[in-house]
Amino acid sequence: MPATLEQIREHFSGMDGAVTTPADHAAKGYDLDVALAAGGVVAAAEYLGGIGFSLDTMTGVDWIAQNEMEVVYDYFHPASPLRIVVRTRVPRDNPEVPTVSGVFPGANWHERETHDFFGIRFAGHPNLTPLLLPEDADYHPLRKDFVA
Amino acid sequence: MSASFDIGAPSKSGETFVLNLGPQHPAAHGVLRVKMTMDGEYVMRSEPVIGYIHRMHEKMGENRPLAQFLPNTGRIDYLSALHYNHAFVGAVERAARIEVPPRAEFIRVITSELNRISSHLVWWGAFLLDLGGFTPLLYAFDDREKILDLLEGVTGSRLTYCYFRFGGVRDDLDEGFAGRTRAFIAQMRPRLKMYRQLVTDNVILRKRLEDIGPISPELCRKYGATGPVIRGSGVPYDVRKVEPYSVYSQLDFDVPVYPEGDCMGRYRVRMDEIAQSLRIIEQALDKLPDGPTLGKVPRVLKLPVGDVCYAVEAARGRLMVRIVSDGKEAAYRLKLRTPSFSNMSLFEEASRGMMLADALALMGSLDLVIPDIDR
Amino acid sequence: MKTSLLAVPRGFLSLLTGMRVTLAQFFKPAVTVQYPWQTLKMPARFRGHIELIIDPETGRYRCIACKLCERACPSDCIVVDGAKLEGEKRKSVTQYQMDFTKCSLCGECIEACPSDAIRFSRAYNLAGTSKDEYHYDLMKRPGPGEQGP
Amino acid sequence: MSLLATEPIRLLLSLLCIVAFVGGNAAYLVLAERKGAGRFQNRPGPNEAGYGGWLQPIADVGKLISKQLMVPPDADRLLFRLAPLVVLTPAMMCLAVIPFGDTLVARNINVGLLMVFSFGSINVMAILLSGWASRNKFAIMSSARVVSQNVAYEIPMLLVVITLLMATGSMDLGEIVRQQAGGFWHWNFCRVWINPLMPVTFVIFFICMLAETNRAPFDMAEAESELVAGAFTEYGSMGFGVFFMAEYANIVLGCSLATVLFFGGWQTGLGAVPAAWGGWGVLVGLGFFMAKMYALIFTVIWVRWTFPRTQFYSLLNLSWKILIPVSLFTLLLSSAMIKLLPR
Repeated sequence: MPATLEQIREHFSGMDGAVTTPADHAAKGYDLDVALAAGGVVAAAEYLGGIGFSLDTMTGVDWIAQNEMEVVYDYFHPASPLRIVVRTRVPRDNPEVPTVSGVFPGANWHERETHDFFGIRFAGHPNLTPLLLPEDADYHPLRKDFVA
Repeated sequence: MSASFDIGAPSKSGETFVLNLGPQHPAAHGVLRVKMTMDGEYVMRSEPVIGYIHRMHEKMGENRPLAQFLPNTGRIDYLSALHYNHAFVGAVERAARIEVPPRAEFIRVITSELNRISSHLVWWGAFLLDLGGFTPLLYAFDDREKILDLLEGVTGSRLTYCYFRFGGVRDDLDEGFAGRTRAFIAQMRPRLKMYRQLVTDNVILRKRLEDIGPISPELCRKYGATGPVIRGSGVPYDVRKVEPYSVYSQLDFDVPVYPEGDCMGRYRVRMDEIAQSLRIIEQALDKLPDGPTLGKVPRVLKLPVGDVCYAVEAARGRLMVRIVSDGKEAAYRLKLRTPSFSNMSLFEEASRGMMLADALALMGSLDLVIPDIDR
Repeated sequence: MKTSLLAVPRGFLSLLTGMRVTLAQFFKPAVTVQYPWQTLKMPARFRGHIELIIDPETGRYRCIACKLCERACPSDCIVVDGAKLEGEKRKSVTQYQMDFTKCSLCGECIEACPSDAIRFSRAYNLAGTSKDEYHYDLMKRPGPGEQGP
Repeated sequence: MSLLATEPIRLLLSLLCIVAFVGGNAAYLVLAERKGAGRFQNRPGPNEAGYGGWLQPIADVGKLISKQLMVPPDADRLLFRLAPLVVLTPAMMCLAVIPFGDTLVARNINVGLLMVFSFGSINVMAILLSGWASRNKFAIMSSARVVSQNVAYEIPMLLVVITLLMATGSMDLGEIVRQQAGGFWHWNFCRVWINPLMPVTFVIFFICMLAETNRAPFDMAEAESELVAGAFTEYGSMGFGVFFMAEYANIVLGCSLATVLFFGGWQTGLGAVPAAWGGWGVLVGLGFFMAKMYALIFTVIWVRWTFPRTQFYSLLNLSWKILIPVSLFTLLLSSAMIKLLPR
């Protein structure tokens, strides 16, 4: 039996610096929004992986006005309609987030893609080379200040 | 740290060579390259190299008004364009709280399911081509042609549909569509039986697929594989059931699940899905209400600030669109979670130690569409 | 491999079934169309490149050169120009250029049009030897009077 | 006239006929295959060159000849060019001993069957050469597959032929056909009183023939979705054309042999041709021979366009685990029956 939303929320509320916001699935497409410090994403992945969640996707958002980079992890559960969003913000000049590819091997490609597009480094990633961009690409096209 | 990324299966002879499968290879069905370290016929390690046709759809989504991104959605997975239409308009409708008239929802379901069948038929033909059987491809394309004719009558296009609009669909069903579709369904069912006799029951095919390329539910979970891949591993995960969208909750259909997890399991899931889609279309045609096909949409559409997700079950699995809006006409960030990307990522681990022909059967059974991986 | 003795004849039988299926198809007529000797009729909603509609009453283009289509186009492939004719309130189109190499046939321009002045044509036999041949001047293509129903 | 009758001239003429026969068959069997594939797939097949596509083979050959024969860098130039010749010659040589009619045989030797098999084995050598000489990974994998495949399938093929030889007692192909004179129930395929498993023997022979000629579902040499074009990946122009021709020459040879061994060669199956017909009788026999042979070739095409390719290892499994035991069993059965039952 998958964990209930309350249990998950309770777990994250106990984490340091975590802000949990329940969301209406019909209006948002997910049930729980968890904002964490960058250091907490691996623990979050381990917890969610442990209760049967799977990494749906992950992506970055370039908040250039706030001078921050956001990394968003979407989790889905193969047996329940619960969707959890975990997000973390890092400074834009030195965007570094620990890798979750040790928990979800599928994150390997997602992190490489996010690194391609945003230049966010994933500390401990086994092979952070360009995935979708050419292997000699030194630009990050989804940054808001990117000029083609 | 997972060690699985750099250590392959142990070599039997101690001598290996690198085989570059692609970017132009008959089994890659597009520009996919797989760098394989081979020990004779055995694949020791395979490293997919993707991105050859990366087009940065996500950036395009950020620099144009939302409606202008619609034609892009039909070009990400060219075989099931309507599902991509659906995911994108669904996300925008969810964010802008646009009501969709029931008739439009039913039309969406009917056309999407037709699109799903046509996509599965192409997969079936191409997969058999991978396995060296040429004739099924032509039979599949014959049937698919009938679907394309039906969809062309409704949408005006044959492949890269741009038919769904925010708040509904562009046009109502054309005259005689229901009758022609019912005739097609009546025609398609005996064809499915023929497919079974020709291919599914064939001893050569069964020897090629049974117990080949097993994928466990745990592997699917680790890589986020969805669609027929996870259902062929015995997990009844289908977005249409788990997270019902549109009017799927009003329709009665089964989710085919095969616990084997081998290529045959995935094969059977897709073949059964064709039959289920026919069922859905039949019911949706019966229940099709009258009314408008396009709801009220503001002329200049601006989404409220915030983010929104919308997932649909595309032919290849869970497709999710995430839109982050800053209140302007264009999305601030548009993320496409495409099923082939995740399904492909498990190939590296699943193909380890297989023989070349079996690895290619496994690759074919994942139903990859390369632009869907590369976006 | 678990192979019972019965599996061999059973497998052989499945092969014969398959051969029966293909033999039955052997005697069926071909389903293909011999293009270009035979052609198909395009459905009413077929999306060819866009064309300007001529008003049957006035015999003139309906287009009022408002440029909404130009703005709606996701691929910037339309260029419209217009001028006010002597003694008329509305503008008339003087130039309608379209770059078909960029067009994705999405129909945004048609939906944006306030005066129902453009529609999809049914032209699909398009072939050319250079890219320039697809830069259409819609006021010349097809010529007035050649427009189908 | 006397000059024509001399043996060397006759032999030369017959060989010319065989070359023409092989060339014509190879060209037009390609068309037949494509047309047949078209019919199986509900499409017309090639039909633009000439009326109904009859000039297609000529157009194909013209295209192939006009292309440049590329030899990849670092390839073994000599072997690379030699391989196409090695693949085509044995098939032609073998046809010299096939009796198309009572007297229509280029060279009747009394160990004809042995000669067919010894020359037939050279085929695999040619594919090995082409794969090796191409210096291409796909080609080498393909030739490795082909060698093990041909070795595996030669055994059951020889075993069933031995079964047949026990019944006929002769390796002279003409003699084997003559023994099958009379009604069609005298054909070896139907002579169940010699061995009740005779039809099974034929099926094994047919499967082995498909495997030996590298035809689908056993086309490991080409395996286009796995190995691109296998051993022929680097060949273009007529180099590829000759491989193509050899494939069809081998099919013609295999089907001729099956006709001779199992379906009574030139025998009508309805009784002997009246002696009064004289020379025309030979032509009638030839007609029957061709009808049977092309029916078998049609089956070969039919099989190709019906089935997916087997895996490499299940192909070997099929041979070692099913075909060889079964053919050994038929061998034992027919020897026992020959010993025990009165003739």
